Amino acid sequence: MADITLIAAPVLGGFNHEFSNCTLAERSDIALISVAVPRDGDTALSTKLDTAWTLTMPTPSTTTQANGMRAIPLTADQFLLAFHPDTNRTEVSVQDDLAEVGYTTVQTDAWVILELSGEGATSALERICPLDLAPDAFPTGSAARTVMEHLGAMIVRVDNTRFWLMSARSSAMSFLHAVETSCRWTAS
Amino acid sequence: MRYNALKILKEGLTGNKGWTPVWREPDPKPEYDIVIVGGGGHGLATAYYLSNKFGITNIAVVEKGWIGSGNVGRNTTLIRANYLLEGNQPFYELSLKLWEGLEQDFNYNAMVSQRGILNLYHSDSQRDAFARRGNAMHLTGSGGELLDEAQIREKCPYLDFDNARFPIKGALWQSRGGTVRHDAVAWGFARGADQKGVDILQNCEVMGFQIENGVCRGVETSRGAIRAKKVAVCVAGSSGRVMSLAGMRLPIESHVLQAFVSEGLKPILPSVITFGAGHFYVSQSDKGGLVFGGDIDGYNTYAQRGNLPVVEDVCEGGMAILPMIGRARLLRMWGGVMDMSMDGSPFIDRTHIDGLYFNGGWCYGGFKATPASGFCYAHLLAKDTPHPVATQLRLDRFQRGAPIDEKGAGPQPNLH
Amino acid sequence: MIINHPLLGPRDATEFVYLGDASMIERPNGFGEDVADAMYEYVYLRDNPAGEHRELWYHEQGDRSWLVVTRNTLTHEITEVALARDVARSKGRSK
Amino acid sequence: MNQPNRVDGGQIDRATTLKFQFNERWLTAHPGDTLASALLANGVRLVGRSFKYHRPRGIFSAGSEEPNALVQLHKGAALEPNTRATTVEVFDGLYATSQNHRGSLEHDFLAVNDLLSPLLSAGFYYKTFMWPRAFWEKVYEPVIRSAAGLGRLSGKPDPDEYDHGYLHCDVLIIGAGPAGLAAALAAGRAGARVILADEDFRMGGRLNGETYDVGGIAGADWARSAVTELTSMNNVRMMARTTVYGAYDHGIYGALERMTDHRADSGDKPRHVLWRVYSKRAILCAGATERSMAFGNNDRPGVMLAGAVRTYVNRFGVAPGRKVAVFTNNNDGLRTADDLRAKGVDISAVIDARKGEFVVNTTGRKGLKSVQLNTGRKIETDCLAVSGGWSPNVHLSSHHRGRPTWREDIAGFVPGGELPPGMTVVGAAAGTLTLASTLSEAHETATRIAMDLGKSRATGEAPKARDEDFSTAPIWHINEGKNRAWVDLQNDVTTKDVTQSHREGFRSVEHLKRYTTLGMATDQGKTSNMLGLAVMAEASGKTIPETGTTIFRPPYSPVPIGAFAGRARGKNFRPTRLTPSHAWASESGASFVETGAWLRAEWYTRPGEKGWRDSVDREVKATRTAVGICDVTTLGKIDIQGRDAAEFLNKIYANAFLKLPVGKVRYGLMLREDGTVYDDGTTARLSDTHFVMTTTTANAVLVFRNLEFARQCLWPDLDVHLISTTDAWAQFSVAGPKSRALMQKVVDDLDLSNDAFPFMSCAACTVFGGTSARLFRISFSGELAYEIAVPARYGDAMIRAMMAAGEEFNLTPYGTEALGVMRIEKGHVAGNELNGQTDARMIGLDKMVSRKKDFIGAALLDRPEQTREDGLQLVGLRPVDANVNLTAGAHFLSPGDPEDMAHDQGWMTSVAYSPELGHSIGLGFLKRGRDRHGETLRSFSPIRGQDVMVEVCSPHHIDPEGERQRG
Repeated sequence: MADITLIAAPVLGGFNHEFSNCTLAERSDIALISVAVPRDGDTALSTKLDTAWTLTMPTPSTTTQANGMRAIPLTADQFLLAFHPDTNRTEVSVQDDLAEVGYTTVQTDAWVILELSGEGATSALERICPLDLAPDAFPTGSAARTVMEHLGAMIVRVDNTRFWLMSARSSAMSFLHAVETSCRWTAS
Repeated sequence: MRYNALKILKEGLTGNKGWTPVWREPDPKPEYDIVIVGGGGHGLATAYYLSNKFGITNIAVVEKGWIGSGNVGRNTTLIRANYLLEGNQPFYELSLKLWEGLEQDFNYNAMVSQRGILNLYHSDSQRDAFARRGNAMHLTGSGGELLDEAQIREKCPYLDFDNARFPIKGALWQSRGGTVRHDAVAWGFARGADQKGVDILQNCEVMGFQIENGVCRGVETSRGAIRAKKVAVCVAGSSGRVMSLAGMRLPIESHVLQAFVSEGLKPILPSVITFGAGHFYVSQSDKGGLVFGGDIDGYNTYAQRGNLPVVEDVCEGGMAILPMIGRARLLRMWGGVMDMSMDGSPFIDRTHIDGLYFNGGWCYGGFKATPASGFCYAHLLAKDTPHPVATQLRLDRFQRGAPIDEKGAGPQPNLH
Repeated sequence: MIINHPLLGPRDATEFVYLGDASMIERPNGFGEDVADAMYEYVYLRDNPAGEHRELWYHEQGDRSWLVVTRNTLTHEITEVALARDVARSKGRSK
Repeated sequence: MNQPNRVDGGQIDRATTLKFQFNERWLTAHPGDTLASALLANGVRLVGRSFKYHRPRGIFSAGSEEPNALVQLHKGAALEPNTRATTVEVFDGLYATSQNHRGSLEHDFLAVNDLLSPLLSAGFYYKTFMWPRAFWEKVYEPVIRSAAGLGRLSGKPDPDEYDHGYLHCDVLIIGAGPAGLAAALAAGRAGARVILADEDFRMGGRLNGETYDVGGIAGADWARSAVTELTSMNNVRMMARTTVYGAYDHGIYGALERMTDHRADSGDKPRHVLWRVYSKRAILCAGATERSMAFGNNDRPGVMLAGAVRTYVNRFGVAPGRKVAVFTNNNDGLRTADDLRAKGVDISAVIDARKGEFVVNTTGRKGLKSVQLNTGRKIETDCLAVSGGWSPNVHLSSHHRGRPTWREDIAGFVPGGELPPGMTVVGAAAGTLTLASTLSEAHETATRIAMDLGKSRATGEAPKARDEDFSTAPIWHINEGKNRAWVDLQNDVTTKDVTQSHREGFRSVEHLKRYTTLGMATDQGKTSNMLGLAVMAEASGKTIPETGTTIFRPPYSPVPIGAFAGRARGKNFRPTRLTPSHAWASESGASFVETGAWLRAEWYTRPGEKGWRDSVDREVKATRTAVGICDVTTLGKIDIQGRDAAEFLNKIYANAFLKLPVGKVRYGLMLREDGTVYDDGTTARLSDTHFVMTTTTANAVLVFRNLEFARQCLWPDLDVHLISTTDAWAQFSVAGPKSRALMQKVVDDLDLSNDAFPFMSCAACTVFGGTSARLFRISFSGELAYEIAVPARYGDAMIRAMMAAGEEFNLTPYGTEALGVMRIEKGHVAGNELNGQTDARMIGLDKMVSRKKDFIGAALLDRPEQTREDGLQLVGLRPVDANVNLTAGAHFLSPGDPEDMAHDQGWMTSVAYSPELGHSIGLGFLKRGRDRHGETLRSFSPIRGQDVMVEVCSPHHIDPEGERQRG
């Protein structure tokens, strides 16, 4: 079927909206690969991360970042690698890089990523996120999984007023509704 | 003293000074034929039926606090006989029949109100499961109807039919289900038992069992030792705690179930409604409060209080089907400790210790069972054989591989 | 309630799913003669204490860790939280 | 529209006049007024009716403890019953009505109950209405119900929105009276993260209603300056209109913030936000509530709490009466007369109970006219300010069931027993009833707590004030005269009811409450519990602490159910999961059905189809004769990797998995530890160390949880790792005799011949010229079938491309109904059969269960009741009369047997109409079913009015040998 080529579509159609004190946008330009640490394989994996991207393993609640690669903790022995895919770095190439040292799974399609930014971001999050997001409790680089409006979610503080909010792709519309409602109800 | 309208008139005209205590406050005797441990609904009902139907009157009911202070004093007052399985449904049908004649029987108005109970369903498979259940109800003579959406709309126009996340597709309706004034049940049974000479001993906590050569001969209490030919435990949420005094481990965990009541409102909900796709059930009391509840909190506890997530979950369920109740205010919330069994069904049985009997595992369904539980326990205590409708409510049923698991949730108490 | 996760710090209990008594870790071998009695006790019987209770919670909306939480069933006070995997190993469980 | 009872002063904005309606009458008020203060300003005294006797009721208090002045606000769908006029902020256009009367408020027909009160004493209803039996539901109960209740619900959906939120702090301070403000200043200055919450819209508490000085200035002014300082601190969050309603475990508090109730227009913002507050420490500064004394006819409009009278005159600039009498058992009450005189209000008498002078009766049917003293003196008055002393607001301190303890010197209960961990109580709530002590106690406590938390910046000095003379005598009940004396004003519980309760043996405080309804009204007994207890103590000849105490349950004051629900209502009750082909399906005529959180296409309606059966029959036929496609993304998918993955699966599944070859798929059966089947699905082996498990849609989360349990708790050293990929792959089932031809066209470079890719094969591949995919040859329909998965971002493109590619094969999309029909035709079990009550024997899969290994569920398979010869077994059913449509849920009876439980033979689990067979078919569980094929039974469904004959047959209604799927 050479006449048909499948085109990828962002689950929220590339949603992007500016509220009075924050901005909410879908990020569909991020690839995600989960990496599970083999039993007794921490050293080999961290060595590989270091040589490939000078990246260190994330701690349970803090992401690490180097050379355009971000490691986000998922479980005690598993993390996500997040990156902009391009011709030099693809889902396949990253999986190949790690083939000998970790168990990888493509997770790009499992998640929806919303980027919430601006001065009003934390007050919008106050309505849906049970975590303490005060800068000293959840500094830049922090990541946590939690539950928002009945949905499992991951929150990453990218910088002081910028967050990634991640949830399951199939319920992306409900997740967007939850975050968007918070933005609207806390807007001035 | 018989209660009737004439008596009220006479007392009313003479300053209500002639009323006498509803039950006596005797001191413990050194020995009884039967000591019932637990002055809740089931214990008092057992004493009532033993003394009124089985001719055994040399009985003490020992209660740690005040009678009716357990789950009979803190529940959502529902009665129904809409079970599925052979091990349960005939038992609950007996209970419903006893409720129907109870007030005339014990001369106390417990306000048994057969206003009907509506179990909503939201999917074809729920409908099929309700049909199976409804037919089981018919096979035990309990009756029931399967209503479609149009019939429900007519009965309860205020339900959310048009904007619901889980649309209402129909309901199982049992017109004989309803509500009862829960405290009055305890008081009515207590009064009826007391009048036959049963000693109700409040503030009398059981501290241990007198077990001699594998035979239970009595109890140690905070008011002294009491000997007994038979000791009958029915302490619901305290089952684990009390039976451990006899060295027994049970297929039971204690969990908290929260219940809620709103401020008084003019009548708006004629029947009982349960929401099959959320955790919510509601009725309106004669005083006007919406009495409602949902799921248990889900963790082991003996504290009679719960936590916020379940409060929110229950109210979400309420708003999902009854969006008119948003402006009604929740007035009180409380928690009762439930004896959650491994299959969601109860036990009325002898134990491996001669003379020691156990009644428990009622989960959060004990209130509706009160009369049948009392009756069947009395039967067992009087005749040493289980009542015909309680033959499956045995402690060894898991070893035999015969759980009575209505929900199919398996041996995890917090899922029942 | 708040569970002080050994790796993540205090988290609202709504992120967790409750299973029950931590004795569930100590599963008897299910294969061989006469396993039924041991398995019956394991599956069905509980101490159900009024007081300190070691119990299993799963961080489903979190890092998917199973935890052993020591909590008082009368006061709900939590005195210890450990990773269930560590507890299991300390009980001699392996493969 | 003048306000005849306005006097000078107060914290209201006289420059602005607001208009509001009460019982259709337009009245005026000023910003800063409550509905109660505005009604009093306008001379309105009769506001409502009591619960039982429908006695006239006025305004009794000035706060959330109000038992009497309950009104309804708004009209239409927003109608809001049982609202305390004392807590409602007046805004322009506010509409309020009185409630609980039949006829007008002034002429309430049900006031006849008052005349019958001797017959309606405590518990009267337990003793009658029993005859004849049928009359309870038909006659007595409806009459009682309609007379009871208070306000009304509109019966329409609540038009407002509600939200939730989460806050974190070092110190939560509950109440912003003098104690709360002083504590917040100290903790805030020390650098702690502080939340200061108060139910009132103006912080300051009693300082706003009294004439005390603090720090050399008027108390209300000091409060205002404290609020200003606190507002300027970044580490302090000021939350007025916020009621902390409950203390939960581990420092969590529930708080309700009223966001828009005081505005005419909500601006499309939520009405309330229900906060969950996570605190390290909490300081309860909830103050105290004044109580009345019980004397004859003490319930009339115009009988008010003395502190409330001072609040109205000092804070709101309103005189609640023109000739006010004061009746007190303590010095605090005496201040009332001074404050009123200062505003030019006449004082008709000051009656100090400690001097042996008591009010014994009052007159004035709809409003107080005079009071009668024990000395025989009669005093004309339209307002009696009563003070029976103050009860500390211990409520939140007892939410963990800690029992308050008695303090003789203040004649009140103070927090005792086990307080919620982290809570400290200061000020009046702790029994410190004088101002200077309260301020210094609050300051020192907050400073110490901040230090404990490592915040040690200087906190300054405690605010200075004078300790007023507070002395009280425990006088509760004026036991003179024959008139009824009220204890609980709302529920109409009198001292006679309490003594009768004692007489009848209801002596425990809990029995008293339950028997008389004392303290069960909307105010939860804030003003009545102490009086009831005192009267009970008197009746039983015991002291108050011997008699008992009652503890309080959440909420502190009632909270709307809508607020607890938050946003979770209507379509947003729970999240919705959509399949990757959802948009395409919507465009293609799909009807959707809720499957757990998912919406799935149920069937696709084509033009001309009259009902769902037409569509489903067509879809089934097209699939069985050509090829159909169905989105099966909802099935759970779990990536399982690791050196020990195969061994792990072998412990999880009841059948063998150790030797599954790479490139193959196997059906797997999962049991609970009790031997019951709880899930099934297929698992594919992609490499030595990599499996993909599928689960049922319903159990995806549960299976994952159980796998994690097995991995972490049971076999912690296995090298095995799990991650869900359910959402990552858009997966489609392509089924039917032409599916191979279609897939061969779609898949790049993979030989799909039966030899190269037989039944139960799997492979990674690409589709449509390069999109990565996974192909599985598995079948639920029983046809030659494949499942093809592509990354979910390509799902929408994939279904459209498949439909285009399949046009030449008449590719037909099918929904869950057709899926169901085909699996019933095949005799495959699904949720209706695997309902948690089913073991492998029942569904004929016991031979598949391994007897050579340990796995979850291995040990409890052979208990006596499970191996009974007359056990239930899966069978097929077909109607004897082919025109009959079978119904699920029917029970099976042998012909001639009685219709009872003892003769129940089993039941019908699933039914469908088989287009291929041309009649209805069913699956069911039947005792000894496998031996009874060919037998005729009654399929008995009285609940659906059906009683038909069915023939027992094999559950495999079509293609019993499974040739099609292997072809």
